[in-house]
Amino acid sequence: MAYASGYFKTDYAMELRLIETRWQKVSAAVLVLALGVFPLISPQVAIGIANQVFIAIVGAAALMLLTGYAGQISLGHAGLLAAGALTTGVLFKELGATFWVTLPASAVVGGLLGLVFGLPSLRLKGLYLAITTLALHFVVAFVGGEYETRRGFSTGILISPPAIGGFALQEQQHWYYVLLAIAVAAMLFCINLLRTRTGRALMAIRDHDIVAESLGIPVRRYKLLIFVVSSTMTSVAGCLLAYYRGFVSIEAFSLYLTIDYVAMVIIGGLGSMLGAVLGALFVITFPYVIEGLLRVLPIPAGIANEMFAINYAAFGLVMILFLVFEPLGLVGIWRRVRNYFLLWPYRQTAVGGGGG
Amino acid sequence: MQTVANIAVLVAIYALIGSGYVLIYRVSRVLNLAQGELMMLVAYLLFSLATLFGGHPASALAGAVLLSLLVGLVLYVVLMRRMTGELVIAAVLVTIALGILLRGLMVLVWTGQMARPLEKLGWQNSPLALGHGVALSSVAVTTIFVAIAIYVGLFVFFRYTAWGVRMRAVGENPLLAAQRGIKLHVAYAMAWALATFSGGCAGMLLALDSGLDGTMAIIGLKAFPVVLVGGLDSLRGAIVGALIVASAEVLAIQLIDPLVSDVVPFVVLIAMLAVRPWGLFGTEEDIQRV
Amino acid sequence: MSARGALLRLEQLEVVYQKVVTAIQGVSLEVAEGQIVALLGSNGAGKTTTLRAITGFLGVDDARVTDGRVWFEGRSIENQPPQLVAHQGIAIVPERQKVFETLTVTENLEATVPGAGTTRAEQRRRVERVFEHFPRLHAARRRLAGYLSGGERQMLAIGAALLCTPRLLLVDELSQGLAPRIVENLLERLVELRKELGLTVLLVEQSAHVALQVADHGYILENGRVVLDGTPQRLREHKDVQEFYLGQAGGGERRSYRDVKQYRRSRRWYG
Amino acid sequence: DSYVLGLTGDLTGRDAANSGAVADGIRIYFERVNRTGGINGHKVEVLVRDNQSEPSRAATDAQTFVNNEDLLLMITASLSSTYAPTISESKRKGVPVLFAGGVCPREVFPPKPDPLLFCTSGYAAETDVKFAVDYIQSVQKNATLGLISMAIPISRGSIDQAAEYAKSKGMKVIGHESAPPPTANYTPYATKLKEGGADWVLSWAPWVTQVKTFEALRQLGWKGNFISYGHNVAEEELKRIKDPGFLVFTTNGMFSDGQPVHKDVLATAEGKTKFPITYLNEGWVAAMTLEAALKKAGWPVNRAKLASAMDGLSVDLRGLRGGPITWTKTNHYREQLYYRVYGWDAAGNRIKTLKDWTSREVK
Amino acid sequence: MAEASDDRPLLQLAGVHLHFGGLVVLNGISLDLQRGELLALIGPNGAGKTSVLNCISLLYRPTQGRIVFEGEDLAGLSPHGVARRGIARTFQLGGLFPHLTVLQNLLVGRHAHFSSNVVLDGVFWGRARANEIAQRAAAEEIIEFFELERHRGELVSKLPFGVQKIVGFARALAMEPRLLLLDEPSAGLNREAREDLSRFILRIKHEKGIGMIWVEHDMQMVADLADRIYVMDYGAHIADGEPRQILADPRVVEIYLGSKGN
Ligand SMILES: Nc1ncnc2c1ncn2[C@@H]1O[C@H](COP(=O)(O)OP(=O)(O)OP(=O)(O)O)[C@@H](O)[C@H]1O
Ligand SMILES: Nc1ncnc2c1ncn2[C@@H]1O[C@H](COP(=O)(O)OP(=O)(O)OP(=O)(O)O)[C@@H](O)[C@H]1O
Ligand SMILES: [Mg+2]
Ligand SMILES: [Mg+2]
Repeated sequence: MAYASGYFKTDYAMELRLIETRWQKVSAAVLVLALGVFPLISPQVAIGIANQVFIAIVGAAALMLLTGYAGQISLGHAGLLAAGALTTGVLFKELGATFWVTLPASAVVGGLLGLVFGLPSLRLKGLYLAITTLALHFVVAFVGGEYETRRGFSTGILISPPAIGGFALQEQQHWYYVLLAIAVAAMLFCINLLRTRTGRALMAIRDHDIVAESLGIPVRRYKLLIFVVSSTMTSVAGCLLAYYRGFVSIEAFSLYLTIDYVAMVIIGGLGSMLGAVLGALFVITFPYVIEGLLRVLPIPAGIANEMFAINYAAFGLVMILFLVFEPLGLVGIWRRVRNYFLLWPYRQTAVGGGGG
Repeated sequence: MQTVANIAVLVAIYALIGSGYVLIYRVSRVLNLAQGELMMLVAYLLFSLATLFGGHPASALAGAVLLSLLVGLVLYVVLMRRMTGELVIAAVLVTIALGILLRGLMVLVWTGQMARPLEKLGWQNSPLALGHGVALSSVAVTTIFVAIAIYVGLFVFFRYTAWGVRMRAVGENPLLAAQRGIKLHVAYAMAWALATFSGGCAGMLLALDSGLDGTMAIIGLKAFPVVLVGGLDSLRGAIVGALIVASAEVLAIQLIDPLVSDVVPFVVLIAMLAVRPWGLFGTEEDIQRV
Repeated sequence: MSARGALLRLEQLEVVYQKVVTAIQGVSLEVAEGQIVALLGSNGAGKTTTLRAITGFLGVDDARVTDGRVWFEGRSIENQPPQLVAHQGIAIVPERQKVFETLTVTENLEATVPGAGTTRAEQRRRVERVFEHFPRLHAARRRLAGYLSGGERQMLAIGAALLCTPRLLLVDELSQGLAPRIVENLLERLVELRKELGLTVLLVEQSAHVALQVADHGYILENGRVVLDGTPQRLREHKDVQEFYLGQAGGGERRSYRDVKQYRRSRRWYG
Repeated sequence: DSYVLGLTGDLTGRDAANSGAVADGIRIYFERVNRTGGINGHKVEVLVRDNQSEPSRAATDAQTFVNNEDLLLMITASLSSTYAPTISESKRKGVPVLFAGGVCPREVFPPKPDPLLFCTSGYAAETDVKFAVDYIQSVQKNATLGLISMAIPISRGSIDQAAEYAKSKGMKVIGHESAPPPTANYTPYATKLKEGGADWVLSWAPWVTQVKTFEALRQLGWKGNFISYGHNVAEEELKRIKDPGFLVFTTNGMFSDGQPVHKDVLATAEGKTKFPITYLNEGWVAAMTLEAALKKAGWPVNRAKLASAMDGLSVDLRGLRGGPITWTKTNHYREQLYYRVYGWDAAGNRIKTLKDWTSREVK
Repeated sequence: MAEASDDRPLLQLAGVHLHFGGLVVLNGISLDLQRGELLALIGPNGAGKTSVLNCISLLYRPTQGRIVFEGEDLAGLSPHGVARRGIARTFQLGGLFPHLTVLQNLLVGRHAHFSSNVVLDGVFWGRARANEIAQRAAAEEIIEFFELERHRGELVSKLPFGVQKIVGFARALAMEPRLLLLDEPSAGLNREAREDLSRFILRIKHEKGIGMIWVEHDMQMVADLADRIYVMDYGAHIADGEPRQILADPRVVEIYLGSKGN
């Protein structure tokens, strides 16, 4: 292939490649290397944060599919994470089930719940749908809370680390590679889904469902389908979270968790899988960054007490500033920077229209 | 009988909070998730004013009411104005972030401890016997009257000025509304000011009745089902929704199990939306003609 | 141009979308008080963009006027927010999203803010007048505008724009989706209004026949540039206008749509 | 080279008034210790993190703490929802945990406490409610008992136990109300208790639920007695409410007792906390215990050494409580619990003790 | 003109009524369409033309009456079922997916021609991949037919209105229908683009033999191209027949054309 004069595509299969140019290949290799080496050179705390990011990526990708691509706003995300975690907890505690049982079981429970969460979407849209899914979240939380109280696990269920082939997953480093692999797999799955027929159907439904219907897309089935797919992924993330944290407690899945995830997809940039990754990274690391910054500042001892309130308020403030000044999300920034460099120093000028 | 009185009080509280959601939703299609925090903020402002003007309860109250309008206005001008024309969900997230910011600031300024503005005002919340063995605290009775007064005021406002329709127009398509000469920012600012005012009244009354602490913000969330059942853009709906949800809740406490009182409103909500997706009085929002 | 001063004047206007796509460049045009001016151009020429630049509707698409001025009554108004522009007496009938879909037809009209100093009674009378002009709207007055047919929407949008009692009316594709009879009525009405109120109109129109019939002056926009302007008479005699806008074959008689040549590639203007 | 401890507490969340005071108590106590030469010649450094009573934040805090190699012990001062993550992390890295100011988890009680978990806080859900029921019975033989909890697992659970216990003692129990954490209006719950004919109401819940239910009952014109668990705000609240029918039972002596140690706390903490100083006793107790443990562990010290030093520790609380905290291999809570009941003396316009220290054995 | 290879009409509407609450939108519409026939549907605004199309594609359910396509009554189907039977349409108010590119819009149009499922799509292996490639090639033919090459990768929302209309048309054709419903395809197009449009319509008719119902307000185009005109007003049939005869009909001039009826 003649790279010298540019890059040509000679058949349609080439268009389907995710990594096309040599430049992209190089960057991908660098990225892989960086991700692989990271846990070997970083402090425990940083690896722990990275692990949280990976789990969040799975959850955020699921929500991005649903909200960013299929246009169904859901506030039931924490409920679904809880479902996965709780399934894991219950099976572990009651039956002593292993990871290989709890993981698929969580997926199945998530899928079924997805069906339930998806039903309102056949009739409702926008914020109405959002609040209804929120209502379902409360129902899940109520059931979970009842279970924990009735069974006397009111402070939560402790779970032992998963054993994979006799090897107990306990060290942060080990978790790192496992979670990284899972996050990458989840991303690939979503990206593939989106560039094929399913993904286009979802976006069509988001933009105009009646039109989609009359193009031969069974809209209702697709809506339920995406709820099921997204919930399954979310539930799996919940299961991973339970194992990673080593405990399950319904109180850990409050509305705030949902808000975190919604923040991830919006701050990342709706309608972009890269956005889900960036959003997860941002939302998870953000509190640490703020904390770090406040720690570096010379705080007079007198207000040391108020640090936490300041920290909390700062979190809100930065989030507001971010949303106000960059409503397109991190992906927006990324694209702008990239466009700037792609076009620099030119500015594209008018091309006439023409009726076809 | 007592049950009816209890329902009436809860209806008043929910209707007041609900009107805040409705007003803002009506002009901007944004659900203001900081409503609870705003309520709490106004209540704390009342507390501080009461501490300042210990001897003059009336001026403390008037001051708090004015501040509530001002807070709404300022919030709009410095913050929400910038979100016009952005994604609705992003604006909703801004309100969530605003809630976080406010909560942090409130803990900073007023700590998380219980505050009792009533005592600072030097008043007594004496029980009122209403006959038939029914008793309510005087603040609770006041709450009912305040709710009625505010709603009458709002209805009159929307009936005799063209702003009701204009607000909805702005809510649907701000740019087109601007083209038609509607002063967008006036509509938005008005909605925010009124919403914090009515929500703030709820907050102040709750605080006067039973004190004020960090959990008040969450009560704001409990009024969600109310406005959805009634229809997010309808004030009438907010009253009816409040009636339905409050009755369901109180009756659940009274007759079934207090434990379910928390989920009951949401169950009512789901059932309701399955039948009428836009709530009882809401206008249909998703019109797709081809 | 007319001896009277220009109500609206565009001076070397340039609009850039998303900081990269230049949609119009160096567009200058004048609309004198009381005139009807037609703006013609093929699809994508930049007509809508020009109107948006005047009304301040650009921000949503991340577009900006990067060069040139827009003068209205001697004040420069480019990059002003739409509501300010509206308050100076410029009303528009937009190309797409022209009605509030979740409001009823009557509410759509009521939501429109009349010019300063209009009484409620006066406003109501005007609404009635709109209904007189468009009986179909009257029949549909209680229906949500979102359920109207395409033509009914257009009627409603025009009605609402007229309610503002504008000094300058901008219409993006007046005849779009309207039955021939209605178009004819509307044009007559515009001519009338101009006489009555001294209304000034800038008309974007696909159908050059229609536009040139009522206009006092016409501009032709291609590839984001004004390539030709003049009186309707002059435009009608121009060879390219005849070929591309009026659909006339060499001799002046109408070309049939049936006779279109296979794979004809259009000639482009490089004014 | 100082003793490093990590505290995770609810500093800005819904339990801030409690946890914040505990954190302040510990901080102020060790500030003084450090000023006066430290322990075994080494200063004590307490790292503090805020978890807002949210399990996921607590998990993060715990993870940060256990990954800090210098850190010897974690202190938890927030609601029980945060225990599981802390325990889970502590197991992973063998870090001892002290529960201060919250409810003590089951794992510290005899006969077989978790080797890493210890508790100084006053609460002991089950024993608490049993004491209260016994007290009610000692005052009024056949009282009709109403019960109210907050709809969180721990509170509900112990009130359920109170119901069972009261029934076993032959009392008439009229239901168990449970109000969700944020409740706009407590009157419906109060109405139900009143209409049920309760002449005593027992509550073991966060303070809001207790006091707001009581006030709603009074608004309804209810004339009975209300006994509730005495959180650290109790002393202030008794003075505010001034109702002889409102009693609190507590394991912490109130400052109105005027013990020397109370004066000491007042003098030390003056102006160093935004909380009323009467809130600090839980934190003080925890800090006194920690001081003793560190002293015993000596220097150099590691996590395991500290944990084993804590086994078999006995700390005299000098009147902050009715008796010492004693930890043994079989009990990481304490051997004896001491309760007191306080109420309002309308005539004297002051807090009065209705029942002096009564000990209960912890089994 | 109608090349009826099969004497059965392609589409048959019999006494179709449509009511919304008290509002009568269609009041007994009956019409037949032959294979390869180009039927223009005209009438004043709000006459119910779009509603007729909506009834055929089942976006509206007729209150009464039968719609038969190739001998099959459509009543039992869902809108996507109708699309799969071979009825495609364009939309008066755009109806494109603005956040997708032109190519993606066309591929959405080919949705029914794929044979893959979610899991396969997610893994992107085997059938899913082969499908993608095959459908991409098919879409490319359509792009060529409509001369949309230069816009292939552009987001639809950024295209001028005229091009969008063409894309909408192309998307309908991508469905490989046997019946095409066109709702004012020429609205917003300039003369030149209308000529292109005419060319496409004629080619489709002659090369593919697809039957078309065409709602239009441009009477010149109708006069030049249509095989037959069907006029309606207030949801009812007014007249139908040869273009020349209909356009001269005084009733049609009165309600629809106005003084300048040509
Ligand atoms: N939102 C947008 N983003 C980027 N480019 C745009 C956008 N809107 C329009 N353009 C570009 O600007 C140019 C002019 O478009 P405009 O809509 O003004 O044309 P027009 O003359 O109104 O066409 P039509 O007759 O089809 O409506 C076109 O080339 C178009 O691609
Ligand atoms: N879903 C609906 N609900 C209520 N009314 C409707 C609905 N759909 C159509 N109508 C009404 O039915 C009438 C016919 O509408 P339709 O869209 O079929 O008209 P049309 O002939 O296509 O008009 P145009 O040429 O203006 O597009 C209109 O008055 C319209 O308001
Ligand atoms: Mg245009
Ligand atoms: Mg139509």
